Amino acid sequence: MAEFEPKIVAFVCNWCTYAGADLTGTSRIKYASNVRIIRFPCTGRIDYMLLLKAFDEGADGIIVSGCHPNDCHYTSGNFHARRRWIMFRSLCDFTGIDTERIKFSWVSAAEGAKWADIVNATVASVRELGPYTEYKKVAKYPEKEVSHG
Amino acid sequence: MTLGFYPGCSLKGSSREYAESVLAVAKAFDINMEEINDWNCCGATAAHNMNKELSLALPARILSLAEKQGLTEIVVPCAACYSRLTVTKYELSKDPALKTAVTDANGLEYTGSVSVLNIVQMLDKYITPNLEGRVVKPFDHKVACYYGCLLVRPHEILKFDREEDPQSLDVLMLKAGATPIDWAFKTECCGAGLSVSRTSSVGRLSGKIIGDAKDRGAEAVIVACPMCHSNLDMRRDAINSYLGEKIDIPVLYITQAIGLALGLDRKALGLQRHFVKVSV
Amino acid sequence: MSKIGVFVCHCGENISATVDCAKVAETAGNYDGVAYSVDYKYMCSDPGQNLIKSAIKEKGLTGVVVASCSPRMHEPTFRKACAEAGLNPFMCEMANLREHCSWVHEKGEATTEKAIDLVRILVEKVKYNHSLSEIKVPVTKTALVIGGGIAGIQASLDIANTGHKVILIERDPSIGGHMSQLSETFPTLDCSQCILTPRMVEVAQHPNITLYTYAELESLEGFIGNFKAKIRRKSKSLDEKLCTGCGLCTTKCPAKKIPSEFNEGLGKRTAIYVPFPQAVPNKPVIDRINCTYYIKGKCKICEIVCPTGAIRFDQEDQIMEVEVGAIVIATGFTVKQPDFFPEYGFGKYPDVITGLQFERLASASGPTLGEIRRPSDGKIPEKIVFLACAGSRDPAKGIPYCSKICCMYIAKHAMLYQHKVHGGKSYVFYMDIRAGGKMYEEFVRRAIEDDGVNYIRGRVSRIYEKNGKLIVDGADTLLNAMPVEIEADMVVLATAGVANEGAEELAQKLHISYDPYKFFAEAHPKLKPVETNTAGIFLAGACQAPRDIPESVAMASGAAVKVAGLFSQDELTREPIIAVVNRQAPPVYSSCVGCFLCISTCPYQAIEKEEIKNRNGEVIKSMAKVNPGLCQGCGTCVAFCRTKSIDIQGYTHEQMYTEVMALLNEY
Amino acid sequence: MSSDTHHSGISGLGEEVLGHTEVKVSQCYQCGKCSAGCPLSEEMDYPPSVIMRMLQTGNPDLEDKVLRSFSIWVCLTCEMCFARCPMSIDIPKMMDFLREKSLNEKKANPKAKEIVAFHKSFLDSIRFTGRLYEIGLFVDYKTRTLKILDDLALAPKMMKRGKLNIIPELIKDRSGVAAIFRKSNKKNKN
Repeated sequence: MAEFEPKIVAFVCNWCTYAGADLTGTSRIKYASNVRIIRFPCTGRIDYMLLLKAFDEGADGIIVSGCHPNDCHYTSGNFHARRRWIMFRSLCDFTGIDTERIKFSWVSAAEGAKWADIVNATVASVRELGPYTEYKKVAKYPEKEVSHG
Repeated sequence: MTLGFYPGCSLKGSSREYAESVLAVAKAFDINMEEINDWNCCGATAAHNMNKELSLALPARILSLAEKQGLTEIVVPCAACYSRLTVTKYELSKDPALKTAVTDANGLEYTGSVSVLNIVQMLDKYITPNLEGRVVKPFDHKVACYYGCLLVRPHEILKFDREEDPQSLDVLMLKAGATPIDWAFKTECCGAGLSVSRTSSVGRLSGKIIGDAKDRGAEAVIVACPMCHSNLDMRRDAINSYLGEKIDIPVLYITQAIGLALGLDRKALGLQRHFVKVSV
Repeated sequence: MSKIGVFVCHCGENISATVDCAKVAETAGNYDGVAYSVDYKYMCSDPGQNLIKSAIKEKGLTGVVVASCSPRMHEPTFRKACAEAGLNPFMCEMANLREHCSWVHEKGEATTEKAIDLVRILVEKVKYNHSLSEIKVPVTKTALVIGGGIAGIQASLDIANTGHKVILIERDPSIGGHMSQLSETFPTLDCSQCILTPRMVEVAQHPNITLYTYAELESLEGFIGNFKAKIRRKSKSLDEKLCTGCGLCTTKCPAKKIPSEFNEGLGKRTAIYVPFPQAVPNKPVIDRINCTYYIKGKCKICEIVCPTGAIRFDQEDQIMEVEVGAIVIATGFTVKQPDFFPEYGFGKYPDVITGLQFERLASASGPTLGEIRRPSDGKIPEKIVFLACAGSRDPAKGIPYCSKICCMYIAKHAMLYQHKVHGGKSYVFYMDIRAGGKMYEEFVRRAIEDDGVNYIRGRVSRIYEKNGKLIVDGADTLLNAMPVEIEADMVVLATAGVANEGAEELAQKLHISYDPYKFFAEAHPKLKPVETNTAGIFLAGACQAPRDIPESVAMASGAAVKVAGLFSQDELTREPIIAVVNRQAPPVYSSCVGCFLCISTCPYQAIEKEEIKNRNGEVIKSMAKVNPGLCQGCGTCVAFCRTKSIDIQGYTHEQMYTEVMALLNEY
Repeated sequence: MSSDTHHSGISGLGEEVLGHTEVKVSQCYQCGKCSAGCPLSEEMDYPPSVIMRMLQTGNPDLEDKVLRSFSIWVCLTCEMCFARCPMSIDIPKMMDFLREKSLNEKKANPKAKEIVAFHKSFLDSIRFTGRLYEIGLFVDYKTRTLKILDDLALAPKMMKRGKLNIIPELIKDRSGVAAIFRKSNKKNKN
C-alpha cells in the first residue's frame, strides 16, 4: 500500500522564509514534495483564520514561517505573528484543533538547509499523525469521507 | 551522606593506594562510599579495541547494577573507567536499538538514570566547599597537574573541563596549598594501554611528560587516573632510560595530595606503595 | 470572465528535467478562465517575452501567470513585458516552479503534480488581481556611507564626485580602517599608508562630503529615496572648532599605558589620543573609560595645557537626524581574537600573534618602526612560523569558509620577514595556496623561489613554549604525514576574517539580511552583489565577506554607481503593494469602525485618523486612512483589523483565501 | 541514513566505516592536524591522515593495507586527533572499527602480535573472573607472546608493595558476565 502523503500548506513571508526556500533550490537540497508555499509579504499579514480555512479545505499539516526575531524586514511583523500564534494555539487547544499539525518556525534567507529540514520533519510527523479527518468533526461538519490520493 | 562507588579493577590491584586515598578523604568528610555489589570490569581499552558491543555491554552491566542498588550518583575514580561508563551512557542514550541489544545481552534493566562522577567532579561537589579550614598541612610544593586523555576527551561526550589546558586539578591543588605550574604536557597521552605490550612507546611518551614537568621545576606530578599513575610511576625505569637521566619526582593521586593537606596518615593514603619514593 | 494566459518555462532543463512542462501547460489550459496556455524553453528570453506579449494582444488576456523561476528573480522582467503589451503589470503573477519545485524534488509524477498545483494557485489568485498604478516618491539626493575604511572612502569619493552630497560616518576617531594599519600591500608591495592617506585627506576636504568620526548609526526609518537616519555622535570631550590639532594634550596626558587599538595592542597610547599620526581628522578624543579624570574625578591636565581651551569634559553624545536617499554600508570586518586557539596558546604566549599584529610590526609607522621584533623581549626572531587557516576552514570552530585574503598576506609577511631579517628562517604551514588574482600566484612563487620561504603542507596540531622557544608541532602531509617540529621564536596566526562585533544589530537597524556568519547578504550572489534585499541600501567591502583591497574598492565603486543611478532620478516609482481602507460612496463610506488598532500596530506610522464630514461640516465618521507614501506593505494592520476593512493590494483577503482554496480543491 | 551513503560517493571500506561509525571519510581534507598531534604517529606505518586518504581512494589494495597496518593497533585512542580535528571526524571510533574488522578477517599486523595478545589476555581475564586478575593476565599474556623475561622484575616489586593479588577477585555472577561475552561475540569470533 502506498504511504500516506500528507498535504502540507506553508504560509511564509516574502523576505526570509520565501527567500530561504529559494536558497534551498539554488543549493539543490532535496526535500519532500508534499508542501505548497503561499507567499505573504510578512508573517504579520497572516490572518490565522486562513489556517483554519486550510484545514477546512483538507490540509493535513501547516507550516508558518518567517524571519527570526529582530530580523523582520518590517521591524516587528514576526513578533505580532508570534504573539498571535500563542493566542491562536491556546484557542485551538481549547476547541480541539490539533496544534501538533501546525509547525511555527523561523527560517532566514540564509537557511536553505533548515527549510528542507523543517519541511521533511513536518511531513514525517504529520504522516505519523495520519490524515486530518478529525477536523471536520471538530468543526462540526457532517462527517464525510475525505480522500487522500 | 552516601555516594555510590565503582572502584574498577586497578583500584583493587595495582592501584590500591588510589582506592585507599579516595576512601580516606571521603571518610574525613563523613562521606560513605557504597561499593556497587558484584561489579565487573568495564572492559577498558581492550574491549573497545576488539569488540564494540562488548565494550558497551560491560559498562552497562555496572550501571544496571548501580540502578538496582538504588544509587543515583556513582563516583568512578579511574579516568579510564569513567570514560567507558560515560561513553556507554552517551551511546545508549542516542541509539535505542543498541540499548536493546545491550540490555538483552546483559539480562539487566537499564534506564540510564545513574549519574557518573569522575574524581574531580566528586571532590568539587562534596569536598571543596568544605576544604577551607580543613587544610592543616598545606601541600606547599610546585606541582604539575597531569590530566591525561580520558578525563577531558572527547569533550562532546564528557563535557568536563576544557580540552586544551584544563584547569580543574590545578584549582583543586591551589586550594590544597600547592603552586600548580603552567606546563605543556597536561593532556598528552602517557601511553596508557601499551604499558605492557609496548613498553618502549610508554617510555618515550611518559618520558616527555616527566621530562617537561622536571624542566619546569615540578616537585610532584598530580594525577587522577591509575593508568597514568602506573605509567609515570611504575614505568619510571623505562622513562629514565628514554631520558637518559634519573628523575625521582613522585607521582601522587589527587586524593593522596589532598589527604596529605588534610593531615591524614601517609600509610592510610598508601604512599608507601609507590615505586618512586614520595619524599614530599 | 477572465482570460488568463499561462506561460510555462523549461528554464533550459532546470525545470523540465524533473517537471513535465508540457503536461503542466496542458492541464492549466483546461482551467476555467484560462484562455491560453503554452510551454517554452526560455520564457525570459526575447522570443519568450514576445510570446507573452503577442498572446496578450492577440487573445486579449486579462491576466498572466508565468510559471518559471522565483518571482524574486524575474517578476520585474515579466511585469515589464506585460506592461509593454498594454496589460497592467500587476495582473501578472509568477509560479515558482524552479527554486520551489524542480530543483528541490526528484523527477516524478509528484513533482509535476506539485508544479500543476503551484500554477493553479496563481491562476486562481490572478483572477482577483486588480490593476494598480505605481506610486511616485521623491528622492533625497544625499547618501549616507557607514564606515570609513577603504571601501567607505572610495564609495564616498565616487558618489561625491558625481555631484551628490555624502554623509560619511565612522565609529573610530579616524577614518582609514584596517588598510591604514597595513604595512605593504600584495602583490606590488607598495606602502599601504602612502596610497591611502591622500584619499583620506581628499575625503576631509571634499566639498560634497560631510565627515563625522566617532559616530554610529542609532536608528533608521523610511525607505528608498526617503530614509531618516539618527546618528549618534559620541562625545569626543572636545570642541573640534577650537582644537588646532597641536597634540600638546596627548604628550602631557598621564595615562600612557593603554593598549593602542591601531597598533593591535602592541603599542601604547594615552587616554586623550589621536589613533595614528596621519589620522583624519587629526584631532584627539578622550577615551573616557581610561581617562584619569573620568575614573578618579581629578586630573584635567589636558584642559590645563590646551592652548585654545578646547577640552570639554561635560560634552554629551549628540543625536542628530539626517535625511538621505541611499545608504552604503562599508563597515568591514575583524579578525578572531584570543581564546579561540587554545591549542596554539594564542593569548597565553605573547609571541604568538595575529597577522594584523604582524602588519604593525612590519609597518614603518608601527611600534618597532618596521623592525620585526617579538613582543615578549624585543628580540629579532631568527625563526618564524606562519600558520594559514587559523580558524578559517575549520567547521569545528564554527568557521567553515575560507577567509580568502590570508594566503596572500602570509606570502607577503614571509617575504617582508625575509627582506628585513637577513639569515632568518621562515616557515608557512598551509593546506592549499589560494592565489587566484592578477599577479597573485606569481607573488607566492616569488616568496618561495626567490626569498626562500619554506612552505610545509599540513596543519599545526599545537604550539607550546619550552625554554623560551615556541615549539610548533606539525606534519608534512606531502611526506607521509611525517611529524615536523619547529623551534620558533615567533608564530603568526593567519586568523580568520569574521564579521564585526555588532554586525547583527546593525543589520537589524537597517532591516537587511545577513548570512549565518553575520556577514551582510547581497541581493543576488551573482547579479546583485552590491545590492541588499532592502531597496536603496548597498554594500561595499568586507562587511559582505572577507575581501582584499582591490575587491573592496571595486565593490565600493559599484555601490557608488548604484547610488548615482538612483540619484539621477527626481522621482522613484514604488510598487503599490500597500494597505488601503475600504471606502465607498455615501451613505456607506466604509466598514471601518474607527477602533484604530491599525494605528497602534503600524511600524511606519503610515496610518492616520480621518474625519468624514457631511456637507454642513459636521463630523459623521472617524476612520483610518493610509498614507501611501509611508506604507511599506507589510500587512500587519490587515491581520489586526477586526472588521476586515483594511486590505493590502496584491495580497488581499480574496486573493489569499482563493489561493488556499485553489490549492486544496483539486480539479 | 542510507540515502546519505548513497550520495556520498564513498565505496568499499569507507562505506562500511560510515555505516558502523558515522565517520564519513570524504569529510577529511587532508590537513594533517591529526598526524601532527598524534603521539604515536612516528611509530605508525601510516599516520592517521594517511589512513583517511587510503580509505578515500576506495582502492581495494589500499583498503587491505589499512586492515593489515600496524597503525590501527598502535593507536591508543587517546582522542587527541578527534579533539583537534577541524572537521570533527571521530578517528578513534573509526580505529576501533578497523581493529575489530582486521581481527575478524585475520589481518592483524604481525608486529601488533603483543598488543593483540595483551587485549585478548585482558578480555579472557574478565571473561572468566568478571574482573581483571593481573597475575593471571600477565601469565596468560606471557604464554601467548613467549615474552617471559620482560617485566619479570616488576612482579615481585609490585607484590612487595601490595599491588598484586595472589588470588583472583571473583564476582558472583560470573555466568552473567560470560553470557555477555558469548552474546557479544556471536558476530565476531576472536
